[in-house]
Amino acid sequence: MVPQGPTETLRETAMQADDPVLAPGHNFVTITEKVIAIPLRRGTPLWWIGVFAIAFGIMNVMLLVIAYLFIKGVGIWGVNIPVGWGFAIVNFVWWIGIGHAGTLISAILLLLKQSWRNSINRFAEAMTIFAVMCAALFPVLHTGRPWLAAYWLFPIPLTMGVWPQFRSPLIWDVFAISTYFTVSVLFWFMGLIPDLASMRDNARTTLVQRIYGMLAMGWRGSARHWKRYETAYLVLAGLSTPLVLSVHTVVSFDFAASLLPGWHTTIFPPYFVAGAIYSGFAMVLVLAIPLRALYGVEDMITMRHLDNAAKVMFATGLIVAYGYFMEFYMAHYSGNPWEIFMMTNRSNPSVGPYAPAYWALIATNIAIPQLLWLRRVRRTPWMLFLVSCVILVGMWLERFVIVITSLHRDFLPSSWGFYIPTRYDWAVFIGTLGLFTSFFFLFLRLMPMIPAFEVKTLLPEAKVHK
Amino acid sequence: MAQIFHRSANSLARFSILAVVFILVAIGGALSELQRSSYVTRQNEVRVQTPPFSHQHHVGGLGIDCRYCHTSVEVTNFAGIPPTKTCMNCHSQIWTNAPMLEPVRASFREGKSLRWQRVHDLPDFVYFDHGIHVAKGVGCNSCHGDVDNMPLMTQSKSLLMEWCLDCHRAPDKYVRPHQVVPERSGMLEAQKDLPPEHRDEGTIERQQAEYALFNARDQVFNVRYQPPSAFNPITVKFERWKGHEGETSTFTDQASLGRALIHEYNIRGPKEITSCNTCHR
Amino acid sequence: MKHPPIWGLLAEFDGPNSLVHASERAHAEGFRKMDAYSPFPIEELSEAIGFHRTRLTLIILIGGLLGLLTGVAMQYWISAIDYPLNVGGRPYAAWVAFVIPCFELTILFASFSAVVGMLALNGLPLPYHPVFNVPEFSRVSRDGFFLAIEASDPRFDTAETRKFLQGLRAVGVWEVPH
Amino acid sequence: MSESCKTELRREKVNRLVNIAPSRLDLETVRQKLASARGKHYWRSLEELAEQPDFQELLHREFPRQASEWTDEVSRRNFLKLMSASLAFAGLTACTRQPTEHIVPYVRQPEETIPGKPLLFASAMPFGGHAFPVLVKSDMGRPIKVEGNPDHPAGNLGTDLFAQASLLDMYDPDRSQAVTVLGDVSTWGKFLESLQGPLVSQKPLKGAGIRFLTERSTSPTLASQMRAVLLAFPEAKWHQYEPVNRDNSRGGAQMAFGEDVAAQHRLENADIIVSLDANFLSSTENPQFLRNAAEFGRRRKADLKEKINRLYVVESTPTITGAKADHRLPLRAFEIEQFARALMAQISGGGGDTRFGNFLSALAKDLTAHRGSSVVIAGETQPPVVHALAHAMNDALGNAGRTVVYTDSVEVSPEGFRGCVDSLQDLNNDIQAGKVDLLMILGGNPVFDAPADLNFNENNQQLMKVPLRVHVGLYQNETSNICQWHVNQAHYLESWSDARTFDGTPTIIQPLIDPLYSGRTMHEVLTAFSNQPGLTSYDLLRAYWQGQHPGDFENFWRKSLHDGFVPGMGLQPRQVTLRSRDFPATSARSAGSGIEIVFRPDENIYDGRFANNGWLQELPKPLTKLTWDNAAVMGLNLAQKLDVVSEDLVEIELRGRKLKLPVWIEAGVPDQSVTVQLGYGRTHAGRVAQGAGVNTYRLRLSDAMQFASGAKLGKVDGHYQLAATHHHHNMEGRALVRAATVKEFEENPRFAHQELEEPSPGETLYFNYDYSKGYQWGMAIDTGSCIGCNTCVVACQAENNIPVVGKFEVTRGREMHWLRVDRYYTGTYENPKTHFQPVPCMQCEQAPCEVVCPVAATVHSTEGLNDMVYNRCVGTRYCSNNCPYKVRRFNFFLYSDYDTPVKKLMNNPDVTVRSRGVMEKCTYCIQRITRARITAEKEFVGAQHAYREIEDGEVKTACQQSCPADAIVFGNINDRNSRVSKLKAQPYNYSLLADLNTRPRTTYLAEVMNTNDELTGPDLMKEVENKVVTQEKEG
Repeated sequence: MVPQGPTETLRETAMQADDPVLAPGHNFVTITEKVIAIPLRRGTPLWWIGVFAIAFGIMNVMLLVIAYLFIKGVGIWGVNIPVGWGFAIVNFVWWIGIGHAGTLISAILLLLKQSWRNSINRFAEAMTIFAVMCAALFPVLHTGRPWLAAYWLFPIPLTMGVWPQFRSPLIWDVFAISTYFTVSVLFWFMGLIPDLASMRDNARTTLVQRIYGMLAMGWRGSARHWKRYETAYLVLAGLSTPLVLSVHTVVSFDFAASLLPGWHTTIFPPYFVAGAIYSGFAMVLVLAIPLRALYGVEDMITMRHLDNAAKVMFATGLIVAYGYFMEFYMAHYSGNPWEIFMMTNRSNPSVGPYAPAYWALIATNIAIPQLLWLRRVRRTPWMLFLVSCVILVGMWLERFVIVITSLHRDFLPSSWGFYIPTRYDWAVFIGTLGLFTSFFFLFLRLMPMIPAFEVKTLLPEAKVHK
Repeated sequence: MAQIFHRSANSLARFSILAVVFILVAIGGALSELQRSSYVTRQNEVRVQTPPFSHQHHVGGLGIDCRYCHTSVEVTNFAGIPPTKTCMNCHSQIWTNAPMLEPVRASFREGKSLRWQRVHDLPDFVYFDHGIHVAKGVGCNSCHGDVDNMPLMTQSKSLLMEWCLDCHRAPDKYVRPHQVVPERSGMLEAQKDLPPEHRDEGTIERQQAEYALFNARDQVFNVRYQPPSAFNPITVKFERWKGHEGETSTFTDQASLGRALIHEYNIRGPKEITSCNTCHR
Repeated sequence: MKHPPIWGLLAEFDGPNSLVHASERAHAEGFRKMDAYSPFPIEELSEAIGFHRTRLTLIILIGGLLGLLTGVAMQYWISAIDYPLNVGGRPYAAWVAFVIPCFELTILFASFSAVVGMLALNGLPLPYHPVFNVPEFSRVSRDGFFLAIEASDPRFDTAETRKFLQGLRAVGVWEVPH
Repeated sequence: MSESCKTELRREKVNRLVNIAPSRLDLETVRQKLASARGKHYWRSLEELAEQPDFQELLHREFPRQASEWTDEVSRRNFLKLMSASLAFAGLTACTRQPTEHIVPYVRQPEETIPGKPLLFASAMPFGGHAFPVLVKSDMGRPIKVEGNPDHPAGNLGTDLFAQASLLDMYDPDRSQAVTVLGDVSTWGKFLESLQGPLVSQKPLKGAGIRFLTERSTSPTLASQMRAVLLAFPEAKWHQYEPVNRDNSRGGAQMAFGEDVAAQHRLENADIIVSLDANFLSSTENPQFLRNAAEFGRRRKADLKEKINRLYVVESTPTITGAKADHRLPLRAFEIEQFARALMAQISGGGGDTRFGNFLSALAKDLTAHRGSSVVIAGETQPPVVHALAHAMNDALGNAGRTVVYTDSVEVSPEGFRGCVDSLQDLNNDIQAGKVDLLMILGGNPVFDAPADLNFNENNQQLMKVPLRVHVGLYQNETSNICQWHVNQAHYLESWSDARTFDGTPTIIQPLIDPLYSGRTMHEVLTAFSNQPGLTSYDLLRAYWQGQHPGDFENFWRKSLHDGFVPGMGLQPRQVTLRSRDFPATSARSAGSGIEIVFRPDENIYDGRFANNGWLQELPKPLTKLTWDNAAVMGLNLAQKLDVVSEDLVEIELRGRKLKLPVWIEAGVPDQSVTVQLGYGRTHAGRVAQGAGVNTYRLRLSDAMQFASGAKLGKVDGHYQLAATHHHHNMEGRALVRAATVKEFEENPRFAHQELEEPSPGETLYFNYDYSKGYQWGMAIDTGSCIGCNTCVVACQAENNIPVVGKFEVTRGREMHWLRVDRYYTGTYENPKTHFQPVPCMQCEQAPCEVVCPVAATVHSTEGLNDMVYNRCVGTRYCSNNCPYKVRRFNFFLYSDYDTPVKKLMNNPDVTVRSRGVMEKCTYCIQRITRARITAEKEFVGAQHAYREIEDGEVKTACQQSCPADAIVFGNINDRNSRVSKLKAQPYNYSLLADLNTRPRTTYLAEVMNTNDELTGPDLMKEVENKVVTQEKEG
């Protein structure tokens, strides 16, 4: 998987872009030292403790709310008839979307031999795993009785002799999400093994050595091992590429497979996937930009990375914009009264109470990101950071608009209603942000966040001359 | 730094992996067993009853018909638990001062109901109707077991949904005729073949009398009913099977008898009676 | 056969080039029970020590097919054979719907067999390995490039082989105890 | 887990029902034991009593825990939930382990009771004095459902919503449960003693100091008892007061014929029906409601077997009668008298009156063209003169004897006829004069609902000076609050009594259960005055009727009980002669000036007597769709003038009396007029009634009981949230309800099918299931006959154990009704045509809900039913999202009441009580279908014992059985001859949202109206624009 002639690619890239993917002046030693220094050598920085404390606190508030939810039932949320799905599903889709970047970066960019992936894939994958964990929380919570949903959704031979109903998109979800989570974890852990070995070899105390030693499983960099390792890694990438595309496709089926105007839409699968990558890259940037500064790894996560990530993000953003346009266009082109009303109700403030949300979505997801045309925005970290944050908000709004506005006014005006989120809705949503941050920070503190061995392959001296 | 781990670590590592796999499988198996275990289903669990009423004595010993006490079993969903009056019908005459029966007499005196522990208790969201099962030829002991051998009543079947489905998917495996045409049994045949001097006419008469009595009963309530076999052929006269009204035929295996009775009793197909609303409302 | 006194010899080289070079030479010498170690994957290296192809891909293929089969069989049996239910007028065997779980199971099984297969073929986990006895070997995960020749190799002879390795401009050569 | 099993899903199973049976005996023993104790001791002795387990049950029933359905603090049962949750996490699988239950059989089983086999008893609900004949379903000695008695000569098909809901009243744990003196618990015995003193001292005075205040009554036995009492105490007086009464029609008859006669209308003979503010299709106004609904409904069916009648309604506030009108004219109440006079004039040859546009002339013309086949009905809201005019018109049109017949009045009057208000005024005068020593208030709640200017309440010094004040009633209420003694009355389902239907047929009221709270009947209370102590109402009743039927009494008695009426005693039509044709105008005070306030009994809680009934409180009112509150209902113009929108607060000032009310804007309300419902704002009532609505009696004056002019309205600060279940007025251009005029219908019988693209039958991507065999259930709902009276909704709630969720949950859109009646408007906002559409589960053959359920909790049965398996449901709510009809309901909290034992007795044992987190919906009353099938399969017919099929009409869904207008038909659509399949074959039968190809089993019959060509009827194609969107603004 080593990029064909890294030096060539480096030179090309040097021509097309002023920043290399790896700042000059590095050698095998410095790379390893720099990477392992973060968990092993340096102490725990104050800002780390501060952020973690806050995030952990928020997470615990959420746990309390969840306990209350299990005691009382989902009635504590704003959900009702007709709006049977509220924040729980909105957040679920949002998190799953974010969870797409990691695997995408490690898998697809790997297959496309994009050398710039090498230094960002590790924490992107970690982010994926934690995002999927947050996402997976919601389907469980949103029944209010997880002790049933926990096992009736899986094909287990229970005494009632009744099985899951495989025509339901929710069952597809169960399979897609659990598969995606498992594969992401495998992918992530496999990528870690060589670096865990170097953690083992460079740890100072026996205990730490032992811990990382166990995780490294006695990796010793044998040529035979590398060969098989590379094969497995490549195949895994090949497998997760269709997988990562399938996951959000399946999620979009939750809506597309229903008959609700605003849900029953053929464009959903591609445009959900695009949206997922959109928000995923936004999250990668939101994490990468402060981290590279705080940990001083600008030389490994360079402008090149930010620029490329921004470009990918922007491209997918344009696909999403196209998706919005098509929804609008098809509604009117089809002449279907349900569809037309749905779009009107979404977008016309004098008709639909949720129209502001729709226009906020257009602003945050389409208008503001247009700034990314400007090279200057793409290459000014704080600007890029802000735009990415805006996009994350926008993608959340998209899911809100899709779920709520389609549901609250469907076929019979007699049964129309409203959805007003309660404080418990918010608590759980914000709580997952806390959960995500806590887990991610633990990862930063304990694991090498940059794959040293892959970065090394970018060095000229890593190349064998015949 | 040299070695971190001792040689043994290698085998230890491998073993631990196997161990984890094994434990997971074991837990799975255990849970699967647990949900079907008699602890959960309360199968064969002896309930203490005051007074300790013995079906063995009343049904097995005295041969009292189920319907003497469970009066509404043919009429409604609930088989009916006899009022104290029913007990007193006999026990005002016999065992009139047996200490064991004091609770019954007390109940009758003071008009205070007896409190029985419920043995066969389906979940509250399951709607079972005794009447229709009896009408369709499901024998008492098909579900309640050999009550004539139960000093204290116990639940002899799991009563799990999968158990119900087993019959609802193939009722022909269990249904039995209400009335059988009295006939001489295989054993009597054997007697017939003996040379006259060895023949015991007394036995034959006695047995014939017994069988006549035995066969005259409604087989659904006959706790000693045996499914048909080569030694125990069963003859049935059909009344309601379209096109076979009035026919009589003899069966030597449950399969064919069951299939015939499905028509005789007009039992709906498996898809119909495994529809959810058959039991859940 | 008799148990050799040491496990083998470990030689360090100054970079990918020399390691690959040395490995090729050693292989040409006829050494077979040998292995090369590097901090990052080097394609040429496995070729150099004569390790060309792995059965891993086959294992993954089998795993994937197994997953697919599981998906098809499970869903068909459950929905069409064990408890066929009329769901919204859809067929019992609703293939269109079954595709997705089948796909997911294929991926899942394949990925598992990829990782597990890789570890198994590599004989991992193996926390204890003789080469770790050489203190310098700890650099293998940083910047160390090593070549090891095992004593169990028929052409192995402690003195000869050491000379041979030094002849390859090894930075250092160590005896590796068991 | 067993705990969770207990709470997860529970149904009152037969065995558990059985163990209630003996506790009746306990009640007796308790009564005896408690007879000695009083006051504080009462409680201690209770403690001492609580040893035997049955008594726990009893104790709860007597003093229920604070457990209203919507209490919001974490209660015991929720902790059980938590426990079960944690256990579940511990890895225990399905909760199959059953807790030990006990079976408590009878000691001596009553003859007729077979556990699990419900019995039907004929009885009647007394309401406003009149009897509403009912059949009551009793399971193991527990009344669990009220149905109509179709055999009754009064000619009704179903019931009304009050009869349906009366069941909940009987089980209401808030009912008064003991005789009390000054708030202390006392006993019946002590009460009788306390009466002795006064009676002895009154004897020589001939009872000059005794006053009885009762409600209107038609009970022959009570009448004879009163006669006896008044014989014993000639100077005693008997007053009657009901806030909502029939005085105006009786007064009208007096005015027209000079005698106290009652008019009975024969709508089946009427081609033209004119309503002068008469809401004759509602039991809140007309005791003939059930018969009217039946006959009206029959004449509105589009099969044209009978000519469709034409209904003109002139009304002062929108009613369901107005909703069914072919031509409707909104007028302010005081204008209707002028309209009546003008109409009278035109009929008798006059003319040229243009005040009411061509409506008047066209109507007059139509009437004169239908002499003898038309009828004019005046409403209770209108003064006697309007009724007199109506009689005069019917006389002029020769309708008398054809579409309207006259009989003696059914109501029992003390001396001649005296209006309620006058009667109460007389009483008040005597009180003021200090003439009253013993005031017996038998039923009713005058302190709450008497005219405000009478000041009949605690502020009334003289009233509070009356030495002995006694109140007898179902509840401790405002009135009992000002009386020393309160005697807890027995509910009609607990008592022996009798009453007469509007047509005079006497009906025996028999008890279904021993009084839960040892209540007493009026008959028993009166025994204290006629020296026949200790006589039970049963004895009294038999004694009276023995007097009537000296012959073969036992047979007569048994037959009357069994049939639910005394045959051949209906009142015979009699000749009456009109005294004059022009009547003095009523002096409508300051008529016209200012804004008019119209007082109407509430559609749900009537005059306030049902205020503690959760089913009725939560019922969406037919037109406003409001629940749990009353409001100042006004039209859009007035609202704009006042610059208010719905849910703003206005202050109404009427002759110096002020009242703050929330506004509700409604289509079709006459301009300059505000309607307020009575009965809300109870101060001394149960937990349900607390805080519901505003007491509008405070504006109601003795000289303006029905409407009052000259009110001033002003906006005041503040916002009051009202819980409406249906915010939208129009259909957003979607052909949901379909209507046409007779002409249009005859031109194009398939008019109901034009607007949309219907998929061809059997159109599908897959294959089609074979529904051609066996029973295939289906339903047809006739929107022409449906009068939107809501009875079906309550019936469904009673039949299917549907919980009440409370106002807050309703505002959040979480009401649980399985069946709702949608209401849409066409035409103009000022005077729209109203359409009703009952919407149960459509039982789609290609149900969208089923496909998306991940656990197969809702799947299709072989008989085409969309089964819902509660115990399988995990609660994803996906099915509801995907249901285009939004008929699924979700238990967002634990709505079902597991804590109040007495409520458990009421549950239908055939229907699972749903727990929290479970989706539920209409099942076509699967429990009834199953019962019918089992019965049929156990019976054989013919010589060869062929199997019996379920006959058409053998299974009736709860809504169908309760419908007074026969608008719902259910049956087997595979049976070509069943009513339902015949109806579905009609060209005007259409399915809702057919274009979605869900293939609903529930279909609708379009409404056909009989409009007058000379008048522009409502434009059925034009929709009103949606005006009131308050809640949507908040969205």
